[in-house]
Amino acid sequence: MIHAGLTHFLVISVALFSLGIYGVITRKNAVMVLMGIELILNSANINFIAFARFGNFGLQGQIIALFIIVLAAAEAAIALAIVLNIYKNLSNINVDEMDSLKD
Amino acid sequence: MTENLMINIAVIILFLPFLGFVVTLLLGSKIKKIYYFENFVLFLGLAGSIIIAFGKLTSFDATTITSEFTWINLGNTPIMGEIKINLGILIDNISTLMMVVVMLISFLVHIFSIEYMRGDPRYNRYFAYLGLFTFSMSGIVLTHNILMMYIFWELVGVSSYLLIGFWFEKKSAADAGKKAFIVNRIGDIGMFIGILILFTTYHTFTFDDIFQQISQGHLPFDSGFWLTITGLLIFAGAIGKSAQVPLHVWLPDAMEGPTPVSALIHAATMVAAGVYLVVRIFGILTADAMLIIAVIGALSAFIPATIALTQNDIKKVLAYSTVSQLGYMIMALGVGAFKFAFFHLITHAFFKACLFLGSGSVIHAMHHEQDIRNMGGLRKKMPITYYTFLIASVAISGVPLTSGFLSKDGILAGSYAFANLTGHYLFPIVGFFVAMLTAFYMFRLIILTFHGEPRDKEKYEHAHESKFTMAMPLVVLSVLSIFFWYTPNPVNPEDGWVLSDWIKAPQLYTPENTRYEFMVPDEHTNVQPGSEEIMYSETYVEAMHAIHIPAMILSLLIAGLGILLAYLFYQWKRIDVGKLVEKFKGLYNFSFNKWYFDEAYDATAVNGTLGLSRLLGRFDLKIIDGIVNGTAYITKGFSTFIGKFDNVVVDGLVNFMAYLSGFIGLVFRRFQTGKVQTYLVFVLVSVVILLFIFKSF
Amino acid sequence: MNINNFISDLAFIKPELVISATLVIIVLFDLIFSSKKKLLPYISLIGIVVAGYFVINQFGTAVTTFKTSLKYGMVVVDNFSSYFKIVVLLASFIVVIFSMLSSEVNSNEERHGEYYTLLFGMILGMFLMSSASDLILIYLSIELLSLSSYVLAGFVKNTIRNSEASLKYVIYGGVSSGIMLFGISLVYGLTGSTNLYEINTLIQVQNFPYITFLIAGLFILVGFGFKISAAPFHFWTPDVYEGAPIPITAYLSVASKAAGFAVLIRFIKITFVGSTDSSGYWILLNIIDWKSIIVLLSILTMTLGNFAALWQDNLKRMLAYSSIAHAGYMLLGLAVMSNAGINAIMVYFIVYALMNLGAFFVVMVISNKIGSENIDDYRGLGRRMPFLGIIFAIFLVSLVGLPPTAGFIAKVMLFIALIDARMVAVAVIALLNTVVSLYYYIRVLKNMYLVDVEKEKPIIPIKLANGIVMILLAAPILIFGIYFSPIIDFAKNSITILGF
Amino acid sequence: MTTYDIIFYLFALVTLLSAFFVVTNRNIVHSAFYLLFTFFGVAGIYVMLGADFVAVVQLIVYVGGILILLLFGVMLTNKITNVDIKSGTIHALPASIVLGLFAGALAAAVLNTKWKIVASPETSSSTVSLGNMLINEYALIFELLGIVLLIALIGAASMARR
Amino acid sequence: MHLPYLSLITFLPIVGMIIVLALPKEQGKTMKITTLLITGIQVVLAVFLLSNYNYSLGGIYDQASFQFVEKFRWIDIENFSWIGRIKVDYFLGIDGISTPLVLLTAIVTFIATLSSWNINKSLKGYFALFLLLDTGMMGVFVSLDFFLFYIFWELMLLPMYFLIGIWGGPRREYAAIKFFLYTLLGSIFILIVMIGLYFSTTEPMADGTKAFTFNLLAMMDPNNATATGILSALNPANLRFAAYIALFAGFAIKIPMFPFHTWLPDAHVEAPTPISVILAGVLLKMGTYGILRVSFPIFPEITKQLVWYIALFGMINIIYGAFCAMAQRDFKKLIAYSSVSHMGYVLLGMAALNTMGISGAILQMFNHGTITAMLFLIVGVIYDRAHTREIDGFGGLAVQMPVYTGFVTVAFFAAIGLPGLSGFISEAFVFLGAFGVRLIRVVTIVSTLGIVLGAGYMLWTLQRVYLGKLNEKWSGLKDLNFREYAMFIPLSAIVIFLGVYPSAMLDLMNTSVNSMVQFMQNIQVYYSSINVF
Repeated sequence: MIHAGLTHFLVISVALFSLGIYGVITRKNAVMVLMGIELILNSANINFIAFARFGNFGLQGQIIALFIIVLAAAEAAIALAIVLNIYKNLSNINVDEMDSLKD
Repeated sequence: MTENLMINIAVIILFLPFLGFVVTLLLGSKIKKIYYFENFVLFLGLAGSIIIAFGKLTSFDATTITSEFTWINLGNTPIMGEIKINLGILIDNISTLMMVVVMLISFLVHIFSIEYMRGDPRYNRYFAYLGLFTFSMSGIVLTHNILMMYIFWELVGVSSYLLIGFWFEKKSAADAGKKAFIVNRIGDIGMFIGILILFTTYHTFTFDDIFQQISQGHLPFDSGFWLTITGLLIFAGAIGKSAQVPLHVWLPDAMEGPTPVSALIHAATMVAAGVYLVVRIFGILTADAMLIIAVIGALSAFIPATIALTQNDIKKVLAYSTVSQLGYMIMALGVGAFKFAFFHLITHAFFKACLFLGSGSVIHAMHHEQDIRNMGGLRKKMPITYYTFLIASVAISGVPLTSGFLSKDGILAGSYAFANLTGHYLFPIVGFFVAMLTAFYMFRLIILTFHGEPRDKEKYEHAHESKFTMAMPLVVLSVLSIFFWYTPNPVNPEDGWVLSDWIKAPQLYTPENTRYEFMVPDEHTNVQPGSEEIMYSETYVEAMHAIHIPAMILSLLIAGLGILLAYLFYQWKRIDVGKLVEKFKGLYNFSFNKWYFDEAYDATAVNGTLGLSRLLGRFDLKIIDGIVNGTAYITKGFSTFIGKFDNVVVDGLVNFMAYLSGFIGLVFRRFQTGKVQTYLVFVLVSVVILLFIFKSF
Repeated sequence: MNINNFISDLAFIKPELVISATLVIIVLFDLIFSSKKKLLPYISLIGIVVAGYFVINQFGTAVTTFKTSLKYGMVVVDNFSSYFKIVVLLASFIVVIFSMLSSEVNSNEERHGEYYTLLFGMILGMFLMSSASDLILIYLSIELLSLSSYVLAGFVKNTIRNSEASLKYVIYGGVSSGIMLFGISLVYGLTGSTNLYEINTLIQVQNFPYITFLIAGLFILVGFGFKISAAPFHFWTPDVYEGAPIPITAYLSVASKAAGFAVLIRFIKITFVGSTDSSGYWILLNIIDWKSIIVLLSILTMTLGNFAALWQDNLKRMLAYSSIAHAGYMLLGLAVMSNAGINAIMVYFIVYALMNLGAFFVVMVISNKIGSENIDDYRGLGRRMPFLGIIFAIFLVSLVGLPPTAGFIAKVMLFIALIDARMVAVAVIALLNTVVSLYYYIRVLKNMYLVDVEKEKPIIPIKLANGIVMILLAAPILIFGIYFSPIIDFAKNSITILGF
Repeated sequence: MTTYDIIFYLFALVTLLSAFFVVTNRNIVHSAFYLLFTFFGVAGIYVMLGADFVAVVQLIVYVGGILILLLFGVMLTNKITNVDIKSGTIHALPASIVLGLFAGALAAAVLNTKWKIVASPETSSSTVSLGNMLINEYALIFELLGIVLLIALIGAASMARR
Repeated sequence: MHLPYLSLITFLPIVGMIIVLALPKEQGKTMKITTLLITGIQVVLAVFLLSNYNYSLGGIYDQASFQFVEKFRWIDIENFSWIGRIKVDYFLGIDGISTPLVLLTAIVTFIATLSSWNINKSLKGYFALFLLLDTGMMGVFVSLDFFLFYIFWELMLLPMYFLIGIWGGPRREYAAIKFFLYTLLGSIFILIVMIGLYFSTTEPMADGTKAFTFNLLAMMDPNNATATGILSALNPANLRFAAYIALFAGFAIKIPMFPFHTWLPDAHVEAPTPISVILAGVLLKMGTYGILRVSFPIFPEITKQLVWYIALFGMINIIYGAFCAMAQRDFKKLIAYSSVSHMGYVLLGMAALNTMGISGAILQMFNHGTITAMLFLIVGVIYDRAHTREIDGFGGLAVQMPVYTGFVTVAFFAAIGLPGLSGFISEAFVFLGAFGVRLIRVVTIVSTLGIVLGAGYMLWTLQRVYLGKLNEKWSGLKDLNFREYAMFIPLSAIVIFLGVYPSAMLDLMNTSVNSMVQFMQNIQVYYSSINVF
């Protein structure tokens, strides 16, 4: 078996990305959907760090990853607040039932 | 009398009736007696026309007087060159004679109408229309170019429309007016196309310029064939106006108009305009054109004559007789008997006007009864009417000592001579046969109307002789039907001043190779440059001379035979009409129903047109306006939501686009499910699709 | 780079600093003077005006600052960015006034502090978007804008449609930005840089694997497409626009779209364009066929927007689709890939800002009065509110693009660019779309004027303030429709994008 | 196979398996716990990539912050007594198909790309350099993040408060 | 320097609109009088223009021989480096082609104002829109800059939509939107071609440089064509043919030419009488005017190629319109279709491309304007009184309303081209001109069928409505009142006057028509020399 290289990490990130999107699309519960989004962000982070590591791009990748973690936190906070608000209004956070606005 | 003076008078008498029309129309509702103005104007017109005729025939015998002004001047145009449209007046013998006839009959009809139309709610309007008509007719007569001819031609059509439909409350009258106008227009299209050809070729409308260019060998589209076609197209106008077969159907219907109008329009003037037109363009008719004209004339002489045999409406009989006589004239022109044709035009105008006015007098007396089966015995009640009617009938039948004999005999002789030279014997045969028929039905009319016992006692009791204003025109016209006005020699019109001096056959302008051989001057012909004589070949002149006496005798016999038969049938009742009718029921019905012309037209042209228009209307609504309405219906089957559509959808191509747009919109809407996760699926799918679209660069 | 440079660099982002400061002031003011919330909008207006002053002052500078390497920085200050900042500020100014007059916003007076804070968060995000030349800053500024707008979309939190809108928005936005981030990471992996200028230099000299670059590009496009609501990334738009409070909807439709366009244009122009020829056409580097992609997207966008709008009964929703359609038209300007096209977009945006905000404003006024945005409830309104009817007609006609309104000029500039670039077929499609769009715009006027109402209802009076705002929005539309030199001149002078 | 590899595969397995369970498990609370393992796994991968500081931040922020937030979310939006907190899935099949295509294309592209790989010296702890970068080159972003957090704070509070 | 008469005549209605808008709602009467005054002044101005018109100047392609020219730079954006210089001129002027139509517009609008007296619903809006429409129409006929032309062209759409849509009949919404969509569709084609032409034409500036231009006259001069312009003949890959078709279609919708005519019957039937009058009297002329002013001189070589098709469509219009008219039961729809038929003559005449044909076409535009205005007024009078337009429901009105019927007769006979009335000479000229062109001779001959079909449906209508027995239901109808006299008398006077003395109009246009024909011929030679055919 070959030494774990860039492609290995990339495969993990692609898989994580796909799983995240799968989660977003298929889960009814809004919190679960948010979890999917976190997975997507994580996969991007892996990419940044892996590319920086193997391409010898310096520390920029890690910095970016840090930023993204912070942004993810901010986004999660706001998203959860919105979910809670929905729950207050509807006593329900099933995303697929939120379709009063449509054509 | 100077030329200028004559022109001035001509212009004045042209516009006098128009003045009468305008004044009478505008003041008609204000001033009750304004119709006197119209009558006065007509009197001036008559006087003026006689003065011109006198002046022309005495002082300027051989010259043609014209005067023109530029109506429209387009200047020197890039493609078509110099374009000037001139209008003007032409005074020659023919037009002055025609003017006198028109003015005279118009004047008499005016006089007659004063009594006849009294009490009509639109009394003044009636005279105004008469004025308009007289104006238009004078215009046709006096014009020196074909555009103006067409203009007045149409105006005549309109005034006849107004006059025929004068009692428009009656549906049949309104119908008849419309029919007259439209049928005329059909002929006019031909004339108009003819004019188009002439103008395109010669860039002028003036007769003289056109004739000169033709005589120089400049033909339409450089071919004799097209000259023939042009002549025939213009003749098509005459077919309409002179009620020739197959466009004669309007004339009998036009009898719905007041009877004096019938006398004016449908006997003497308007229908004569067609003949007058052919007279004007005679110089450019080729042999082929003339032959076709002659055929149409012959048919028009024959068919209505057979129809007239069985009609019971006094005016219808006269109407068919008119068509028949006009056919005579046309046929005469077609066979080259130019002078006699025009002569017959004049004589016929007088006696036919007399007949119509006479019938008007009868109808007036019988309280608008027109069916001869309800008349009879009126001779005693209305002697003046009877005798004038009789004289006119004798004249139309071609009995010697009458004007009709002179002109008709000439035509028959001309056709006979023509047949001798070309072998077309059908024309004289038709001519003689129709002469017999004419005599027969005219006397049938007289016998049924005036002789015998009254069949409708009540009406008969009330009948009375007409007043002076109505009787006077009858007398004048009947007197004009006697020979001595035209020639001192009651058997040979050529001796008279009319044919020998007044009516001059025009020069021929057609290339010699397109003429009849006998119309090409040969070495025997006395060629005089500038002479207006038709340059016939000597053979024709000889043939004419040879045929004159036999033809005269034959026509005399034939007229006598017709009159005799009429007496046998109706006066002495030696032959039972009813039985004969039974025996020849088919023929009778055919004649009685006017050869089914109207029915045929209704079935084909009228219904065809209406049907086509309805079809197109529907086409417009259904097909054009909804090529895809159909497509939309198919779409309907496929999609469930199209029902929603349907409320919005109406018709039309635009509507189809609306359909389609709406449909596209609906398709797009389907994606907008309201579920955010579905949206994300769509986004991913789109990205994949984009990826595949652009995967190779 | 060191901290001193940082401080000197701050001089270039004075407008952003003003916005941030105002943001903080609002927060503090809200905390300290919680009873004087009425003053908040005025503070906001002052902040916007001051920021505007600095933006205008910046006009003419062209620098790249906050350098991450020797040559290039993250922030670019040039006329192009200033132009879009002015558009954003213009829209913000109007929207603040909207908010003062909106009954929806006013029903939550105790949360006005948050409202204006978040509004400034959005402004800041949009400012950075129009200036960003680094993918990281682009991502960050988009997030900044998005996070604020998620909350604002659900501002009236006790109404269901507000909450639903904000939930959909946050989920959709989260995924879109996640995908974009993944794309950015791929670009980073390929080039080793996130700076657009550096990437451009690299593309010019190296060969990059096409498919991967395409995927990265498309992923990034998802993020931009989400912001400018271009089909097929537009799905959130109608739902969120319908659900959100009207001032926010209006704001999203104009300002956030403008910022999105600014960043998209800059992204493509700086990254993928090799050079500009003498007649202003961009010569694309041979890496991704952006031109075809944008053409496809723009046709899809305008067609979808216009056709779907045909069926809308809710005015806000209809205007949402209409704004999608307009995004499609503007994308055409980008698709031309020339300075003339960009110029057309810029002209379009000023006009679009005026007319779209105006239309939303009218909808808001009507909604305040009759409590409905449904087109059926507009029946006979033209007679009941004659003045408003005329003004609305001006906005709608301008949205269709008929003379003599500015909307026509905007479209003409666009078509001038298109036809100069020989994109006749596309122009025809766009024009046919215009015809379709007429139908739904005019449908509003039809309901207001043409439909007979059974009973004449009394005239509804309009507040003076509303009237003045409407006149101020409508007048320039007519004036620019007749004399349009100023806006074109302005756009022309603003087109300098720092770079090639 | 080196130790490095073994550890790598271990982390990879943990990450992907737990992520798989996150998105498929019907019990929300269970999912949340699987997410914990995913974050751990990812942190481990960061370490393997020499990004120790990021890994720590990952643990602190994600596990300590975001995950707790999410759990709060789960709890607040369900009755706490309800042990069996289930969440269904929708259109799993179409999603799988689309994702299959999507992920397949992505993976194929990623695997077939010749990435820039430069042999790099093993770096020591990067924390100091990161700190330097944060207040130098990336100072602007650093400051902006502050504003983002402020916005998030205000926004979340505004949304969530009664 | 003379006064800006053309601006005055064009923008006067805008002033009127502002006055009307400023008046309080209750002052309906004042609004009517204001509008009447404004349109009256327009007529006076138009007559003034006519009396100061120099008959010897041709116009068409030569700015020096246009009259009452007003030209100044409206929009000028310099150093537009990638396009050069964007400039739009405010350029007004009239020549023999536009002057008759300016006169027509003034007259018809004035008459339409008179016939608006019966409108009683939201007067303010009505007259404001009416006056706006007036400006748009006038502007189209006087502007010589394509951009300006287009703005005026589009300016009419919206007022027209509302005028039909608010004050129209039962299906007015449908008709109005149909009109709007259709005509907008037409104008977008024009827009595209306009921009294409802009990029194909440069005009020398005062400083010696060359700049793209919207100037119509500059576009006509092939020397101004750019080498690479998309619609420049010098460019081997030019799209001139397609552009011509598009432009023609744009104008044809307005005419309306078969098969684009379906908006017309709907719009006419639903529109209120004065609007029908304007629609038929003026708006339809814009299509043909546009073709004459824009399509022909700018694309002479393609015009030449397509003459036969233009004539063919003219023929179809004439005959198809006549048939459709015959099938109608609604009086107004019948008149509407008769317009389709009559506009066919205009097309036919233009296709002739010689002096008579084009003179006839322009004259026919003017005459159709007056005649059809009368016809719609006639329908309006009857509809005002009887509130129905079913032809079969009438009959015998001549007895009840003799004076009215008199005017009806004049109008109807003018419509079927009776000599002595104006319709004749224009139709005759059209036929004379068209017949002179060998290529379209057969088409012309078939078209003459229109003469008889026209007489057919018109007289049939005359009979069904006015002749025959009076339907008792209508025995209460009153004859014309003073106001209606004031509408009919001037129109009838024009119809009769031009019938007798057509030179009044023909002389006016003759120089221009000649120079246009000459120009077309010269330029065709030019185009064939550069071998583009």
